[in-house]
Amino acid sequence: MSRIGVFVCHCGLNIAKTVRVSEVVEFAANLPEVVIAEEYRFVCSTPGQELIAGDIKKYNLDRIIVAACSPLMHEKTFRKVAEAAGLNQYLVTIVNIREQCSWVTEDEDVATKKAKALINGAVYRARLLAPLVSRFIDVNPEVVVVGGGIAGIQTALEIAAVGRKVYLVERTPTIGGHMAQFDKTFPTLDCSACILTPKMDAVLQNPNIELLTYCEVAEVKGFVGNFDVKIRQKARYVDHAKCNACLACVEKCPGKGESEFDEGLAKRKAIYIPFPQAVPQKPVIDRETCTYFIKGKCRLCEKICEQKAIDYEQADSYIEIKAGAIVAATGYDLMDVKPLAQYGYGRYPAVYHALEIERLFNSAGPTAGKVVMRDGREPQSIAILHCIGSRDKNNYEYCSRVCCMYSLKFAHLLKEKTHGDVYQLYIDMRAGGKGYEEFYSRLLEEDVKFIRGKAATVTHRTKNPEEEGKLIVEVDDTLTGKFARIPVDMVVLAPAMKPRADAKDMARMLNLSTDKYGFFMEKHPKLAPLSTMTDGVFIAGACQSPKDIPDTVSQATGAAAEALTIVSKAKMELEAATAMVNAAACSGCRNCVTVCPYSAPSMNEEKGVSEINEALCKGCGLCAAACPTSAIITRHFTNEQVMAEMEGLMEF
Amino acid sequence: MLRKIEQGRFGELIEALLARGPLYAPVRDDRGVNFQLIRKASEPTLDFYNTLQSPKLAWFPQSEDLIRYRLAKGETKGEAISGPVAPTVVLGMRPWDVKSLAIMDLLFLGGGKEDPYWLEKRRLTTVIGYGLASEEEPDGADFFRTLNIGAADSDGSDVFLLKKDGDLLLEGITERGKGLLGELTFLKEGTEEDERYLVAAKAGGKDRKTRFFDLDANAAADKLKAVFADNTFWEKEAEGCISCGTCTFVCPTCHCFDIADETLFRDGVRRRFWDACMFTDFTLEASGHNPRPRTFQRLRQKICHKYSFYIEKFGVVSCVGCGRCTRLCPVNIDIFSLVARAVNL
Amino acid sequence: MDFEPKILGIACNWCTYTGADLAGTTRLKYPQNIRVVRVMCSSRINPSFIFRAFQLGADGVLVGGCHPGDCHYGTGNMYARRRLAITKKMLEFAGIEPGRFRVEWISASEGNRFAEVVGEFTGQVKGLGPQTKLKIKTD
Amino acid sequence: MTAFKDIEERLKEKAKDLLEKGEVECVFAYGRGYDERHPRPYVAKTKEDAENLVFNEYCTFNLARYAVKEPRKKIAVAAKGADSRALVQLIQEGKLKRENLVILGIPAAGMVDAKSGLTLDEKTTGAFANPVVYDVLLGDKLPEAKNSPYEVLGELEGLSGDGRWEFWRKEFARCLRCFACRKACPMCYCDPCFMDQSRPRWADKSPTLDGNTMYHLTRFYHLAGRCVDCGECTRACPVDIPLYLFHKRLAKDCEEMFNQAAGMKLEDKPVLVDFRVEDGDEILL
Repeated sequence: MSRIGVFVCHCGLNIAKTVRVSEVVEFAANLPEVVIAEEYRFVCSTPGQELIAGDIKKYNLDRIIVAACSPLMHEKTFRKVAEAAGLNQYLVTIVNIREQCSWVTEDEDVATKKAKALINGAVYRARLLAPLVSRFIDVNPEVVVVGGGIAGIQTALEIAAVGRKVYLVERTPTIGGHMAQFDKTFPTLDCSACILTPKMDAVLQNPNIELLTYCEVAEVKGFVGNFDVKIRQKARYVDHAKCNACLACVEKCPGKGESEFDEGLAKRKAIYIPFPQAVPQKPVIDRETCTYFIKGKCRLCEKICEQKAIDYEQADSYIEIKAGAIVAATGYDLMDVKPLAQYGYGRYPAVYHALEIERLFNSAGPTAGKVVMRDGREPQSIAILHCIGSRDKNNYEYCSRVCCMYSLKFAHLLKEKTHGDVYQLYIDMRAGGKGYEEFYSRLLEEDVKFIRGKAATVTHRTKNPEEEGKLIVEVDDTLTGKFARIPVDMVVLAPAMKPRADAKDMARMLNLSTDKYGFFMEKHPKLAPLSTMTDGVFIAGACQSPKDIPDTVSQATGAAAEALTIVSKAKMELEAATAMVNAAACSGCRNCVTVCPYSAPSMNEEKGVSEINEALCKGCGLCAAACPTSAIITRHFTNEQVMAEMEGLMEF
Repeated sequence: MLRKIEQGRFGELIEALLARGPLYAPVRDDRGVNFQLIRKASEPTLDFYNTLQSPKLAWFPQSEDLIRYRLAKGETKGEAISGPVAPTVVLGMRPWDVKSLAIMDLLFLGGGKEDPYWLEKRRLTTVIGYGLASEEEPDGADFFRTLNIGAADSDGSDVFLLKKDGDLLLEGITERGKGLLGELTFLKEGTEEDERYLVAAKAGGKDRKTRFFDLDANAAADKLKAVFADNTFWEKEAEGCISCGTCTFVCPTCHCFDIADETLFRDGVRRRFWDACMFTDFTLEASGHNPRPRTFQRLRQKICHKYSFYIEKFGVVSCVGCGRCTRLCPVNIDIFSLVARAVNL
Repeated sequence: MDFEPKILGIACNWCTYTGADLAGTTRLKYPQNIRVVRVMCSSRINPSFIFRAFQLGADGVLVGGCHPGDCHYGTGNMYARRRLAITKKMLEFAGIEPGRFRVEWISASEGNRFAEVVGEFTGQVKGLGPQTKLKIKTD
Repeated sequence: MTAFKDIEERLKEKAKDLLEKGEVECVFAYGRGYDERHPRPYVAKTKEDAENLVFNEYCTFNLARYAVKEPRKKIAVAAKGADSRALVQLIQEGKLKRENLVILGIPAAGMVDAKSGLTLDEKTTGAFANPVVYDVLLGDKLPEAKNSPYEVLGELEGLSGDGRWEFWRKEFARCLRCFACRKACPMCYCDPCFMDQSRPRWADKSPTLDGNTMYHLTRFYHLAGRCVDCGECTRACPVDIPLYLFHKRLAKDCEEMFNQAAGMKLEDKPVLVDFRVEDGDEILL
């Protein structure tokens, strides 16, 4: 038998005007297990709170019911009162007789009757409530940042700046990401390397950042505050602890591979650093192109290395990291444009994609900054084709957001470097951003030919002598309404930014949801754009959706702040009203495991029952309703409690 | 005392019985024949081999209210439900079903404690047994002859009913039965020829063929105890068993029940209702421990209870060979061949 | 006297319950036949709750959750939608008037929508009369 | 159509072969009961056991119900159309592993419910003639039934709501609570069942109409999108409640709303633990 106290609030006249409070109190007092029922003008006031606290002691109450305003208003207040009086806060029930009773009718009889029914429901339920205790867990103070592009670099630097340890995990041999490949940045045209390399260097120098290049995340376990991240260090065949970055090995290496950094437009050695400003400056050996690995002979690098840093026997190794938070900044891939055969990429050597052009502009690039084509000619006419794969229902319906601006940048640079004719073939010019519209205006003055229309095809089939030796871009000019054929020497495609090829795997590892394209889903598009459905995992940059550098850097800074809010505390309070599994009743159907958005339940295969990690549980109850045997108990909203409340509500 | 009535006037007989009080009799619906509390004289039928379910429900209903209570403030008030039971007639029970009453009496009345609910109904109920006519073939699942029950035995009945050509013969067996027949003045006297017919039919009932093996109850009891620990045997026998309660619910001698309080809006009844030893949670203890967690253990329990433990305790087999469990088993488990295999192991 | 139906509401904490509060805050008036049970998410609702509500004598049951896509827990109401759709079909096939059961997505800002829906639904259930089929008979 | 006798021979042979080679620990199939019309589920564990296997038109049992109790063993299962769907559904639910199963597919038409004497066809249950997934096929493939398995619902669907309630009320009132339906069902693998729970008590423990109604409605719901229409519940019922009608109706609803039938594809997810963003609100109307 419980000892229930019921406190009915007048809320001045807010409640008392329509609900006959005394009648309700008398009704409550006569209910079984109700020891005392009282009324007060403002129960939330200090004397009201004292009344409750006093009664808890005086009548030895083990449950209290406060019939007043909405629980969303004062539940916390009354929970505190109970705790202070020695009663567990979860033994408090709030009955909403204001917002959902006295304020929504003028009929006294109706309001009084409803107030009684609501209190009756609360009495039925209160008997079955159980005390719950919030649990605190230790928080690991370190953060893992996945991805060493500008987003990851920025996040790592921000977190390190407050003295927290960061592990920056990068898959390639260097950090820098796509931004390192760019020559200039829009709209200011400042040199990408000039603004990026100091940051890369800062990462290297920062004692709080542990840089893990040529590494991949292999496994993520645990939960917010306590992640266990397993990192695979891919074999470099060079002992970076010994290497002094003299790069003599690179010079002597006879192996030849295509430079990934230069988008295959230049060669690199088998032992290499991706580009001169790479961080770290220490090389790795590419097995696929290394003469020794291919033919079993060579070992030139080993001979030349004074540090004895070359180690052909090196194997992949694993690093286990504990972290309190994780930031995913894994970036994007450029869409492969080959399948879009109408644009001739891969078929016509004079068709380039955006990143290739970036490398052509760059003074450290394959052409030392000269715009010359694969055949060595300098193009005299160039068409830049927007929206290749973007805004395209057959490929990616979204706008890739950056292409208009970098296409303008290309136009400017091409004009500057070749003085040729430059055409922009666009659907709409999207220039929303600080200084973007101005940049567009500037380009309009620069003798660039803007044609409003999406390029239909690129072909070498000529129709007149003027077109001879050129590529013809066919387009419906939507401004003139005419079909145009534009003969050019060079075609530049602006392909869609798409999720990384392995984004789904990464999402699975981090337990993130992805949108229909594969970009990571934020928790809320407006109010929690950097959080995810997995607590403690945040996202920044183009892994969430296409975005430019300023947006990426802003997000990265924000994600750092989000991660810090978690790791800056030593302990974390867990939701107390979580779900649990009554193992004896679990039939092992896995429904809970399948439906939980937080991956809180998991299958204990040995026992054949599911278990809930309460640190991950948010208490929504989705699993409990999916559980056919009612083995899952959603604390504070158990099947019994909900059905008891229903019974009480329906009695009168 | 022998009376008779034309079969065509069966309705009149029912009418007269209905006038005296509650009557259970076989009624046919679209799914077969079962005992029901009769509302109209036209409902009962005598054209059936046997009912799908056993007639035990007249004495041991599937669900029976014991106490009514109200959870009130301060104290909970309860009152026993012991409404007066009216003298009742159960008409049309086959001899082997009638036999089950004596077997159930041993438990409900002879186990050292009398069950008042059973006793009250037994005291006030008149049983009209119904012999199997000579032209009717016993069902292939039946084996009452193995239990030494004749197809036209009248033991245990108050009145014994038998079809003869166009007539129904009614023999008063007990004083109560004779008293009842005496009240039914519209019945005709049976003739000497009827008398002879009846005697011959009862004797002939012993010669009727059902599935048979020579069952020595005490030897079977011992043998089953010896086989009890042979898990391989029981596991093999139980491999098809789905552990449902069909066999026990249709059995005329299964008597296990559960008791629960059913409360709604603070009003409740304490009720007893059939339970089945084949259910997983039948032996589930409050601690969570279950001494019979496996299907074979439960099937073994049921067989051994009927063919060993009951004999040990009361001296008789707790089975009448009615074949219902076999006929209705969803997976065709057959108690007759199972026991035969165990005994001959 | 007019038939006054009993209506059980089950509302999610984040959207519909808050929306119902907003209806109160803005002093909208609607029929008081509804009594609301608060759960954290519409996905907490076991279809057996609905059957049970009718057994307890509810003449109508109204479930409220966040709009699909806006679930506080991400995907809860997407599952709830499927479950409750089946529940509705079940009631109909069992012969219970489908008009006695309704699911509505009402956000925290839609106080007026809450009042509107409750008004409309109450009228509809009134029209259907007392629910006697599933209701447990009490003496 | 391959004769049942030939299927029986092939079943014996294949079972013998599998057991002899040690490829499976046991074979779930059918054995002799107390007469021809009443075969029993049978588990062959040795090649000698395999000699005892039978197959005839009365072998209606869905052996997936037994297979699900052996999630870790390598087993072979004789599976007719609906039985194979049950296996597929159980694999979807992680209760069985495809690699642990050797499915002995049996194309079968004209199966007979021994109790009622009815032939199983699309008007009743288990009309799926061919197994959907199998490792070996023990007979020639058969043409599938021409009529929709849902046509039989027409009569009930044609009734008014009151008429349907009257129908179901009568049926639920007959229920004995013997639980043969849930125990015969290959999908009802829960132990304990929600009905065995005491906290909460979803329905009266005693067999009241209200409790029976709650039991059946909830069980129907638990099987929505999972029922493979094998008909075992209905055949098992000692009082012949036509449970299959409700199950069929929900299967039809699931197909219409979610475009998915139970146990057809290994890679499907059960519809009620799945959703699509495109699910519209019209399904709630």
